[in-house]
Amino acid sequence: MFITDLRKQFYNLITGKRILLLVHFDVDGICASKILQSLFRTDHILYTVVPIQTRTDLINAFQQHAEQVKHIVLINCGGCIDLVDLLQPSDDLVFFVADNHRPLDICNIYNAEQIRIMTKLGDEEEVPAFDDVFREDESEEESDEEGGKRPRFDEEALEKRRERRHWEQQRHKIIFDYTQFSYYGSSTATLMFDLAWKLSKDSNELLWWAIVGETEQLISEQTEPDKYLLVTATLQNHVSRLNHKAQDEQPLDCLRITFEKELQLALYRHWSLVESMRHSLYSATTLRLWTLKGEKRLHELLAEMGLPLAQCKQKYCGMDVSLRNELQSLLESKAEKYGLNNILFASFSISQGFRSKFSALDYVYATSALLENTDKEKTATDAFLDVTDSLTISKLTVLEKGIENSKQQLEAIYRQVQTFLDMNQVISAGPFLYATVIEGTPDARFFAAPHCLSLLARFTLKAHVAVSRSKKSRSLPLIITTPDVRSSESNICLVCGIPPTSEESPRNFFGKAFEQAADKTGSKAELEFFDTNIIRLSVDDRSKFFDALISLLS
Amino acid sequence: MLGEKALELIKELDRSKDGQLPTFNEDSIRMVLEEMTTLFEQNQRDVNATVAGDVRFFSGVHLRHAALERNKRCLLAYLYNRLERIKAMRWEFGSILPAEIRANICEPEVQWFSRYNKNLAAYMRSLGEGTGLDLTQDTKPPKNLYVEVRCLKDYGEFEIEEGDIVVLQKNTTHYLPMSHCQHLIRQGILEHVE
Amino acid sequence: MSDTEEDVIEGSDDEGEAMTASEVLKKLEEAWITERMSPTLECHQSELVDCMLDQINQMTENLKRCKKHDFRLAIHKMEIDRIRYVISSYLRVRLEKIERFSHYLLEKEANMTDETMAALSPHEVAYAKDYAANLESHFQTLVLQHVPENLRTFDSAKMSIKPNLDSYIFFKVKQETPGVLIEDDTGEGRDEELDLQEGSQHLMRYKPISHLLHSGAVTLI
Amino acid sequence: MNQHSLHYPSYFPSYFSINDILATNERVPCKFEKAAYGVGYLDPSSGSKDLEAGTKLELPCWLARALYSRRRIVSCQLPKTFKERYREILKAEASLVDLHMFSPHFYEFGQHLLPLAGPEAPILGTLLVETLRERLRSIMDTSLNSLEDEASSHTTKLDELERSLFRTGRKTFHDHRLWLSRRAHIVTTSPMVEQHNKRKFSEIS
Repeated sequence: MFITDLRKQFYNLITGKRILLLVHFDVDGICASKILQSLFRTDHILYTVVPIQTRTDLINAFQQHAEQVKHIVLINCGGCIDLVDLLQPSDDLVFFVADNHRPLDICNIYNAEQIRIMTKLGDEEEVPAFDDVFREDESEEESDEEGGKRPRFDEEALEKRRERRHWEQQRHKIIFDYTQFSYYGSSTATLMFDLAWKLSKDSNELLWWAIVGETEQLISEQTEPDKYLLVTATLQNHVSRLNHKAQDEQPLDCLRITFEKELQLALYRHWSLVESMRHSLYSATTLRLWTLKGEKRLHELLAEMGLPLAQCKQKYCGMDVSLRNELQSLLESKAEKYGLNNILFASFSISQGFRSKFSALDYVYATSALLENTDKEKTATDAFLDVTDSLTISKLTVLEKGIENSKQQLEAIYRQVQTFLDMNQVISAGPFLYATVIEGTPDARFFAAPHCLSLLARFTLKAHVAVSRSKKSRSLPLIITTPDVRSSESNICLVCGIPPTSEESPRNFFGKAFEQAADKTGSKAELEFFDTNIIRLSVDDRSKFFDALISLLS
Repeated sequence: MLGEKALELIKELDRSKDGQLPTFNEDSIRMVLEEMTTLFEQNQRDVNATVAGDVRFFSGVHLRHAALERNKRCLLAYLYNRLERIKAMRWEFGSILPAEIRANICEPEVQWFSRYNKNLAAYMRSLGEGTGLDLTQDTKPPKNLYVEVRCLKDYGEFEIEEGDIVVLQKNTTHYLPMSHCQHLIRQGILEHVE
Repeated sequence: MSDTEEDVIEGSDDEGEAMTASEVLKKLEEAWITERMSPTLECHQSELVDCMLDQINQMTENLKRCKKHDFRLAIHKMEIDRIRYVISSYLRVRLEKIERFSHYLLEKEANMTDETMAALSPHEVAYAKDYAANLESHFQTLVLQHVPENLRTFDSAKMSIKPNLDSYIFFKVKQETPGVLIEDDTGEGRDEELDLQEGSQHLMRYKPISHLLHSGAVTLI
Repeated sequence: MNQHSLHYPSYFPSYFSINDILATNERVPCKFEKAAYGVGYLDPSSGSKDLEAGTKLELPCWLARALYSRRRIVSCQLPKTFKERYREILKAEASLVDLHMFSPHFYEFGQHLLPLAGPEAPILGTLLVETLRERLRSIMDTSLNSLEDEASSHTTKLDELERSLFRTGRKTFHDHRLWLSRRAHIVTTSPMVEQHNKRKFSEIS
């Protein structure tokens, strides 16, 4: 069942109860969870937070912790799985689901007793009607049981059966259409901030988490730019509401959020301009920076902007203040000539006292990198807690560590993309392109993680399209595989599929396709992730799995 | 030099100032006791001579006696300071000491410890005309009723007020009543999240 | 707090004087601070402690009847936690001194003439006795029974730890007290007399003012 | 509970005090005024069974005091770091001196020497008080103002009593800072448990 008034239908119901919060491993989810935790604390609502990466995690966490609670909040997980079927909860248990994954499971949608889905569906989102997918089966069974007594050629029964078969076919089609594409709804962090605001418990820190959550969705291409703009406008209202005081009216060390135009460059305030441009998906693929020509183009651009190369190669904070101040406008003025029309986008930044400024983008890069830390000493849940810490404004050191991790991650991605292109390793399989990170690649430790792998895939595809002579490449999706070096088992790879660059909306059919291909071939595959476009697959089964995919998609 | 062995014991404790407990040094204690027996026997012989009228032995007797007293002081100080450390551990770890620490204490110390525990428990029970008060709790002034804590190791089920149970599993985060989880924080099972 | 704190509690002390719960708490807090600052063990206040413990038990019972998530609940619980902290901290400081000075305190207790000046409560006496006995028996087991005969005793006069009554303390005067004799600690006969004005604060050795502490004329800060 | 509750008003050694035992072990130059039979092994250089009157030996302070107090079996001199030449150095620049090199338990040992010092006792007494008075301000300053890693270089020149003052100052400063940043209420793993865990960890790895 959908609920829209979160205050009445969610918050008021759980006040005074103990809550189990199951939070997916993504930045938006962690931001949402932090907002909720902060609300719960102000109302003395006791809770337990358990990080969830896979379906198995969900089942384990449920078995471990659910016995003691009657109210479970699922953040960015569980919405697309029939929860009652998967977890077999006792009747008095209620799930509140805030999941940005789509499509939502229809059993969840039509369960009014135990499942409360906290979301507003987008205008373009359609859910199959109840009668099209569910029907009362009693009469049917009855007639089956009594079939022996009645004449076989009972017209009525026959008609009924025919009608039923037809209905079943319809149902199958409807459900297939509904589940064919996976995509994302709006940011859960923003949803939770909205609740905080309605409860009059919002603050700059909570707002910042909402902004980071929303920005993550933009960066990982889970939301379309125009949708992002709409949400940004709302967030901007909150920003001006909470930051309306002039700077000198407030204590120096207070938190300030500013709405401003921002360069689509990764971590440039904490890197050098050249490095940042090289490692940012947008600028690198537009200027084709991994080629000699591209390198030259970059130098030209910088020269035209009047930026001395030496300054652009040193740390950004070491650049002349006058150049730094003009950087945005200089780049903007040359943007069109170099095809960098979208280099500026509407974003937010945060500052406190004399501390350096951080943009929402910085936060997303840093937190995403922390979440998939390559440090062998750290477990996945350690990383989850690091992200939780790094989002706390006062814990700057963790964030800074994340920024360094992110640079390494981006460098690894850049190196890999260059290898793919130099070695012509992006290969067309007909209905899709594919590329494989070779076993033994040292950087594979970075890629054996969902978010980083997705980023590698998107970088690779855009770079490939940018240099490809074939027009068709724009309309082809990409599959990338990489050895799952983080797993204790050997001979397992991660497979990630992304939609073609020509696709406007980030709809992804690989989730369903992977499922069918695995079914058909009986491959040893684990469809464990909540982002269904990523799976784990036995390397031995890879070729037959791909063959099945090709025939399926041709 | 006299009293050297006994001083070794004291130095041993001095070197481990930070509240650690070195292994109970039975050998050194035995050697000190042997030294004391020797000194005592020599003294008895010489005292007899002194009593018999030969005062030349007085200085030697007196010197040995001072050494005997010194040895005694060192031995008792060794025992006493060890007990102080064991006692401090009672307040930090609770009434059951970690196995690694138990391995470093001797049987009489174990007995002392269990009697100390019993005495302490009896006293705490007697407070408030028999309703009892656990003095090992509430070690910091309360600021909040509830705290957010992070679980640093798998601990299992843990009871908070009136039969409510929380499962403490590594890297899970919880918001719990302060009064219930203080000692788990002190023991390093939970971490208070700022 | 209002309904519970204003309850008048029948004084359990001999004068039969009645105190409100908040007065008891105030006295207890004063005793707590004094105990923390004093070099030796001050007179026990077990009536105050028992009274306050009883009070918070009652409050806890009352709260159980309250509706969950009444926002007053949190405030009351907080208050209970705070009182319990004061009591625990107070008793912990005492316990530490009792352990440290057990022999000294027990001897003082044995020679005590005035019941109202008792430093130890009956339960504390029991605790101190067992603590001292436990310590002595430990010494006996490991060392004393193995040493030459003439060294086998635990000579408490020489060995027991005594408080340093000459330590300096800060105190505040609650009642005007003229003519307090301050002896010269160097023994050179330069004794002084001092008039203590109400509200004034001083830094001084503990011993000359200890009797004022017991009478309540000054309080440690 | 030692760290939290009890406020130890001042340094006051007891029978069981480790520092006091160590301080009384410092050597004092002595001369045997009377012969002592059967303890010749105290002077390995003599090789004799007995100690003759007039033998000069350095004895630990506890022994020197015992022998001095009983019929003056020995007479004592002040150790050289407490004698005229060193006293002058202390008077001149007390705050610069490496007192730990003078004696790790300078003040305590000094006090134990008082009964042995004879006519020099008043001078020695004044010296102890004045030295501490001179040095106290800079000890306080550094304990409250220096960074963690600088602090250790300061403490090497302090005697044990001064070191404990330094530590007290540091702790107070630290607690105060925590309180200012409103973090004093945060409960942490007890240092003892933490150390225990660390040791355990290092044993495993």
